[in-house]
Amino acid sequence: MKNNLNNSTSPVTGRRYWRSLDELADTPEFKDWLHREFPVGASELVEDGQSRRNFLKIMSASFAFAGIATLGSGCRRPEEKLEPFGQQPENYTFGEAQYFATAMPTRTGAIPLVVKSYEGRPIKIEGNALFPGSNGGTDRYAQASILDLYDPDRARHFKHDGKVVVREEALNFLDELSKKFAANSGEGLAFLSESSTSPSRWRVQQNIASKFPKSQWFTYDAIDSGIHQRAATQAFGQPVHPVFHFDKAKVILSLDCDFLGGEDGAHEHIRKFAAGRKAGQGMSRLYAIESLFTLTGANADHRLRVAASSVAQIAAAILGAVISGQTPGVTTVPADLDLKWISECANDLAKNRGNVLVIAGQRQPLVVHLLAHAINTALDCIGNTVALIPGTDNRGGASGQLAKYLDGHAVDTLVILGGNPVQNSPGQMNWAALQKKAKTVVRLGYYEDETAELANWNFPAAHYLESWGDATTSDGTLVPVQPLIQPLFGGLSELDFLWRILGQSLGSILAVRSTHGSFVDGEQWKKFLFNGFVAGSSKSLENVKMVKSTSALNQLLVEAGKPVLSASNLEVVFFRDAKVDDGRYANNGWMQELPDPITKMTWDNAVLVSRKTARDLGVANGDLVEISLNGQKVIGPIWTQPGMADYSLGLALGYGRERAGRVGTGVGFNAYKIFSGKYIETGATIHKTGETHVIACTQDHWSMEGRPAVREANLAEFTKLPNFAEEMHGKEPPIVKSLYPNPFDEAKKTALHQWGMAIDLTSCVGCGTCVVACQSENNIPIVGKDQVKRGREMHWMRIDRYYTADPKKENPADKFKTDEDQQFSEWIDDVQAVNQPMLCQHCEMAPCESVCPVNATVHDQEGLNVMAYNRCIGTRYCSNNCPYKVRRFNYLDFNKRPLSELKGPIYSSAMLGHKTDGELDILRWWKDPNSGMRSEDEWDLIKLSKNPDVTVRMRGVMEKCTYCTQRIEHAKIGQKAKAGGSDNVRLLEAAGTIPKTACQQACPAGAIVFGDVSDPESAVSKAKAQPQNYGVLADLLTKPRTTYLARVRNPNPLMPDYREWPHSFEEYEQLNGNPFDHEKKGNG
Amino acid sequence: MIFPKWTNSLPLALGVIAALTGAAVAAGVTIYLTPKYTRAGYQPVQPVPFSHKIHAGQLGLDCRYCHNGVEKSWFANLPGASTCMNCHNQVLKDDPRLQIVRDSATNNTPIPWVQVHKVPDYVYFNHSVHIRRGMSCVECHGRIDQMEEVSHAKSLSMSFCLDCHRDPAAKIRPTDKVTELGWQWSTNDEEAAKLQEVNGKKFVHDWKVETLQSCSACHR
Amino acid sequence: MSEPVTNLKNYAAPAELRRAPVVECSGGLGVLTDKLSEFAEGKTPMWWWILFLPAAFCATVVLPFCLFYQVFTGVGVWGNNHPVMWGLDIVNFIWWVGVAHAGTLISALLFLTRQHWRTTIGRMAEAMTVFSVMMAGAYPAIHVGRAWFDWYMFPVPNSNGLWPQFKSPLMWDVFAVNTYMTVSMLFWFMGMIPDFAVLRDRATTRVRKIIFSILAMGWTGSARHWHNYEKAYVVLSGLCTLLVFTVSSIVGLDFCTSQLAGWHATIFPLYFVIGAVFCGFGMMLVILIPLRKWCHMEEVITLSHIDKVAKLTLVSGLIIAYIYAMEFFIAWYSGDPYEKWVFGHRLFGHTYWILGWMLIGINVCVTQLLWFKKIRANLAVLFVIGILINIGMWTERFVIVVGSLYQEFLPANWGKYMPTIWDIGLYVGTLGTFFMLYLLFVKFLPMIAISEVKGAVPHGDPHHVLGGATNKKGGQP
Amino acid sequence: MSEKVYGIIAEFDSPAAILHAAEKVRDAGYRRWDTFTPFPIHGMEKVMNLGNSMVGWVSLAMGGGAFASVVGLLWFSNAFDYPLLVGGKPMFSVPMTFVPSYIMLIMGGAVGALVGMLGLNQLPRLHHPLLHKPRFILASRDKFFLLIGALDDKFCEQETRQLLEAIGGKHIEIVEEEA
Repeated sequence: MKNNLNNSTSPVTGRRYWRSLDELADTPEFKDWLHREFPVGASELVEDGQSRRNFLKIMSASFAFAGIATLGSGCRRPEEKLEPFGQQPENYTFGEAQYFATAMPTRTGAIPLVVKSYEGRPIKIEGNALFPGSNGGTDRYAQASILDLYDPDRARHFKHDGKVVVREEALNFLDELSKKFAANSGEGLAFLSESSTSPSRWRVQQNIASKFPKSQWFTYDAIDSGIHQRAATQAFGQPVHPVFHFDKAKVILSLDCDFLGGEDGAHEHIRKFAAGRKAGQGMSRLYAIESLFTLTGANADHRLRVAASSVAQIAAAILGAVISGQTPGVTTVPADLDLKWISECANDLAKNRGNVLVIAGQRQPLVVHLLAHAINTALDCIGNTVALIPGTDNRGGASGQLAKYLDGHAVDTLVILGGNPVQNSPGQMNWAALQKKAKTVVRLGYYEDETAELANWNFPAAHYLESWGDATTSDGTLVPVQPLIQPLFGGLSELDFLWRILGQSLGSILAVRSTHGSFVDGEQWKKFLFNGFVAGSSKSLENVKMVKSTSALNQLLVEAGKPVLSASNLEVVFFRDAKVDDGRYANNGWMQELPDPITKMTWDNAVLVSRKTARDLGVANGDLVEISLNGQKVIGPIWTQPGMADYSLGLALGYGRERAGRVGTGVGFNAYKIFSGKYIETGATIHKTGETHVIACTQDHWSMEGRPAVREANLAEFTKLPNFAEEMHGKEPPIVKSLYPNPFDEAKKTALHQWGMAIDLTSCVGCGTCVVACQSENNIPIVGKDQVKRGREMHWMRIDRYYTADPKKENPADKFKTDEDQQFSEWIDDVQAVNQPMLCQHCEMAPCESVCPVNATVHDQEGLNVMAYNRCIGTRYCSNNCPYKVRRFNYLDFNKRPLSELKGPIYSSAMLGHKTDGELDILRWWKDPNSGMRSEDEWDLIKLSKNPDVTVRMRGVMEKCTYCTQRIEHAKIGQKAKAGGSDNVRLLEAAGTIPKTACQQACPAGAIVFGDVSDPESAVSKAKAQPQNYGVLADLLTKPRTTYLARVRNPNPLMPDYREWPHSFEEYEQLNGNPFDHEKKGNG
Repeated sequence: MIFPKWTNSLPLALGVIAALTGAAVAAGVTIYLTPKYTRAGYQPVQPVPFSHKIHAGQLGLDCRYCHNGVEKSWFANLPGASTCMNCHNQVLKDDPRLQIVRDSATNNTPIPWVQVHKVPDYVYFNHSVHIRRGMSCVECHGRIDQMEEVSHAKSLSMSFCLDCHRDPAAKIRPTDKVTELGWQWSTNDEEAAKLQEVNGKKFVHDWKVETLQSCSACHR
Repeated sequence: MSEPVTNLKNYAAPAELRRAPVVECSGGLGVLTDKLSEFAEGKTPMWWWILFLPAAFCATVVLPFCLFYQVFTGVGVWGNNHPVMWGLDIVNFIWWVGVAHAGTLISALLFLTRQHWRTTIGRMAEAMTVFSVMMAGAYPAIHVGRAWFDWYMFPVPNSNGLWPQFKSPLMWDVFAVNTYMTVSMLFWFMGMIPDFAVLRDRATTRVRKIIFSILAMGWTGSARHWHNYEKAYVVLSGLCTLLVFTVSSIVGLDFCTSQLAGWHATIFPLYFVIGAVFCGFGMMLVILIPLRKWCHMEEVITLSHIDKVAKLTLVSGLIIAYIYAMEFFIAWYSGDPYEKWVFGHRLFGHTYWILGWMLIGINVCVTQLLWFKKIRANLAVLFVIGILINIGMWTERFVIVVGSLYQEFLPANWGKYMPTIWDIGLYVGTLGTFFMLYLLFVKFLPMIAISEVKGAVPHGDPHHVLGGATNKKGGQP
Repeated sequence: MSEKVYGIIAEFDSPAAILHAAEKVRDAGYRRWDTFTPFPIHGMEKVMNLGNSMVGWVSLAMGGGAFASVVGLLWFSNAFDYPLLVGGKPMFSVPMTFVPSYIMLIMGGAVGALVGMLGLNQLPRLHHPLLHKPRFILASRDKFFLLIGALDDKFCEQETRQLLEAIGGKHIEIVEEEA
């Protein structure tokens, strides 16, 4: 039977965002992936035409489809159009991913990237593995930044005084601006930009300076990472930028420096740190002195928790000890401090002369940095562990000066490039008021945010994946920024914008090329874009000497002072949030939902305090308190953080946005209100408001309860008992001979590969990049705060963080208290933290499989525990029976919930009266069971962000880590297609054909190794062959394919806080007895 | 006398009727609600009366001339109008039936072909690997080269896929014969069958062809 | 009939040896028949309406609404979470299955053991079984994420070439629950056939006549029919008795075949069977005591019946107590740290510790009251105990399901579970449906096995004087 | 509509009475006769020497059949037609097979018992000559009836009637049925 309906009318193309790809937008391929976005399969019966039609209706949200099945075609599929190119483009194959090298600019550098794109649609961000020294690792922000590209709330329009204007009109305004100020040589023209490492922008800046001599240029960063360079420049008397080589250092001392977490370029630090810290002899040792409990502290061998404001004194004491070997006097350091700790630490540094790296945190004042350089110099590490490269020139004044300037001068036009000063400039500055002083404010911004609200002209900015540009990485290498897609909303890149103001019409690509015209000719240019960097463009300076005198240091030291903290004189530490950065990712759902690496908090920031502080102030978790600091006030919830320094408050910046968007608005509290520009301040006071706030935390229980999930040893014991991990069972595994042979053993013989994974807990620092990478690769939905609170987060991969402590300090009664009571137990004062990435273990004897009634989860012959979403009916039995609880259940249609309602409880929105796009949900559902509660403008963009290789799951379906089966299949299919009529079908590590999982690829530490365990030469086989290899809960005889390399710590026996075994082992021993004398141990 | 005598035969009758209806329903479902019926035979009217019979059959164009992406991608792409014009700028250059094609080529406006073959969206079928490993187009699409207008020949249901995945030897053929839809080992069917069996086994063994039946083969 | 009665005096056995008669039947079989079918024919009393209307409301409004909303929105409307993937849905499932059990036990097992006293309460027990299995059966069907795909769990040939996975205990459940529902219905229905005939013959209106004629299927009481009938009844009782022990065992297997500490125990099948029976007897008390009063069945359902039910409750309660002790002992004795943790926290842990004590307090301690004859004779107290036992057993199921899930192997996963209004709404809905159906049964169907009772009284015994026997041996066999 | 004699029916007052009556009728050598009682009378089956009921066998047959077919189904679906690797467990084994097949054995047996009973009793049969006898409604109450069928070789209206009277039957009537 035929359907003769409207089969020749060519379809109307709906709202199009694919400017560059108009024709592509009509290709069958394009539509095909549109359909593939939300596969009907997971939602409806396979052959049921009815549901397919409904499904297609959704998919055609942005494309009016010509054919809709009618009664005529009964239970058939509806008519779908395949619309090929008019003119077939050259060397373009639909369906094959394309990869482009680009880079993500950061404050003091850039992250070289390779971006995967389907049909002109960027899908996944990877690190550029070709980049010198890189392992292809990235950081959280880079992984999540792709979601911003498809953020429905990004600025879509050019606006003048709040009214939308057409693009041309806006651009004309820029031309007039240009003419006007060319006339008066820039009188009253001021620019405010964020710092950048782009040579092209620097060139434009200079051009502007020459074209508008009287114009002013100011730079500011809410989070100031420039201090490393400024300090080095002062210390060494010339503009230099320090590059820290943690891999070369034997002993590392962090002076309140969270180089693994909050510092710029953390992913590089992690890479190098991990490289220098492979379990075994010669692994480096890390001392951390800090007030907050940071990732760095969590990975330290020795951690000293002190107020951030007293770090300067301690640094000085250590410097003294290192130079003259004198033990520091009581006078110089805070009273309650263990002097032995300092002196022994200093000795250790001195012993390792030349291989030492002392680094000061960016939140610490200049003096600490200078002291750090002094110690490095004293132990002649400059040029070895600390390389110095030419610093970028001083690029414009700071925003503080702009404030003065705005006061003093008549600023006619203020051009704000990016940033968001209204939100994130110091509260005392009251920028909102200052900004009004300028007659006209022109803003180039990615969002219509707080600043945009107060600007006269708003220009939508282009995402870095939409723009041409360049940047220099922190080690000085030149990298290109090339677009993968035309700006979805016609936004302008910073360069476009500035060139326009310069009155030049040439596009930013030419702008970039002309910058490097000197050395980048046609071929080089191609190579430049292909590789994504210019090899050898980083050069470090030789024999630079410290010029700052010790007397000068002492002077500064005195200025720093020695504050004495108490409940009435608290210290506030402002830090860069691990998720929203300075607030720029506040509207990024992945980031909001990513558990904080340490607190495991989502969708919130809090006032971090130590147990003692909380007790003295009489506050508990969730209590809303008002913090007063030099006249400013802010209200936030308390969170007791184990291992915090007493009388020190940790405040994450970047939350409490008022105009962030559907996701970010109103999440957390805005710490900028009491921020004055100094990241460490004393003199704060707190009082309870009496109200409380609910905090959604993904891991409520802190202690490991002596269970051997994470197994640790110190280097000494590890060398004595290399296979200690194997001995540490939860219980003696029963010695049983199976009644029946395992059919999988038969299947193994014929299978081409056997997939497995090994995770090195010594390397893993717990940064959480893998979690975001996994979310991005596997279309994992965002569930929202309320759902996280209910324990329904969907992350296939999570990072378990346990606090361990001296069992003697632990009160057995605490074990029976609620998780809420943990904050009051004393053992949390001094804790060690351990991290464990937890994902599907792909057990060979998977408990989940045998209980599934419908064969929805079974094993494939290559050892994958596969999950067929479209077969799953959602009994949830598999998850109950999974000892690792790594299976995630779609309790609701998370893919169809509107972003704006993620924060609130579902019941408000899902109630039957709820409307979407002015229509009752229940009606929408009746017409189309696949309709969600998402408005079209959300659909249009969110569809684009999905990875076409992975089915999007509907409500009522179980899902879990698949070892990125789509990548495995892609590799296998590629190899087989290549093999054709031959038997060369096996993927080999030697041939480099083994696929990488998303988490493995993203991990900056290279802690995750994935591959073919049936190939003895593969890295994963070698890793699993190491003595410290163990399987979590292997005593349940699940035969996990994912195993862990036990963590090895390297403490210094001379230190006062030295213990023979890590706390986790002590806790284990207390519960299960010493694993190494088998007589005593019960045989369960 | 509420119940006359005939009512005694009522239960039996009802039982029989129930049984028959049940059987009928079962049969109806299997016949009319399974892909065998809902998919196979689907033949929409195309905007351009393109005849595979003429092009692939009589003229003997290779499938890959138009569907040139099929060996590289999971998707067997449709040719752009420009591809058609390669010949049709000489052949039938003024034929009114080709107006749409000419317009498409000149104005670069797409031709709205109606899609015939489509597996559900959570099924990740890959053309390239099947084609390049000796699985002929004909196995799933039927004798396209004999169709005036393309129609859906096979059911393309999961069990349809499984048949082949369980026993590839029955279908596999030399890689250079993949696009010769009519090809078989011998003109004599009987002999062809025998040869297929022998060589099929041989290929499966020599090329290490896997019989993938677990979810991961098709579902991601 | 007065004559034989006087005879009885002469031939009566001494009082201490005399068995309490199954029912008080002074008026002869006819009167007995009148009494037994009185309620089903008489006019509907007020109390019936007072109970029926709210029940009907729950069944027809609350239940459908909760169901619709859950299917429309997703399982997320319930409190279930990660790690507690099963919550009230499964708790109630087990609870309902449990309630079902006493019915079959009384009607089948006691029949086989020739306990004549069962005849009067057997029918009510069976009805209880049938309706509660319906409720139980509903839960597994709707607790899944995609209820419209439940058919995947049945071996239906399909174009995907896929089959259910029969290694899963859930599949066994599907079989078990469906079988239980079907068989107990058959049993119930077959038992009613002769009584339908009674109602048919007594029917005054044409409509009743027609309805009951159809239900009775032309039953005449022919000896040949009785012959086959009795045989069939024995067979069915035998099979039902097997079911009593099978179904709950299988529900127990759902848990003990899994890895989880607190579930992974070989005692579970027995545990669940006894628990079920115990809970069922509790429900029996709750239903019998008021009904016998309101339906004026004091002579039919005598105190001795109640007393016997109470005794059985006590016995099963004692076994439960033993199993509790055993669970804790094994947890300690196994030395398995996870087991130790779970059971330690059953009583001393956070959030749910109160439930742990509740089930010991009720299921173990309160049950001991039944040792005392005074208590067993005090209907009010028994009624309360019955209700308590149901609460206690519900608590037990909660502790088993949630108490084992919320703190399992990796502390990082630990969480809490709190039911939402939708969980509770569904439970209330099923309760309402159960009672609605039960009240309808009581009102319109023979709630007491009329012919069985008649066969069990002396008047029905051909070898008994009251049965018209003229031989002077007389007395009971 | 023509009517023909179906048999003669007599009424008795007690179980004992009907039992004796039955013995007498048997001794008189009648074959096609039956008793109708509100409840099964102990010893009646001996008197009428009905032997063992077939219901048990029907039940057993259906139960066994169900058991076997479920075992077959499990083997076919999980081990033969589409064997999948599940938790390292064998495709087909006793533990996985026993429970479902055992349960279905019960199901089959139960259905068998009911079907067998109905079948052997030729129920449902809504129309029965006796059911139209006004007094017969007492058969489900407290009266006991004995019917001697007209098809019996020894059947002879007078003699039979006398016999019934002799053994104490009351309200002796002829039962007709539609031809």
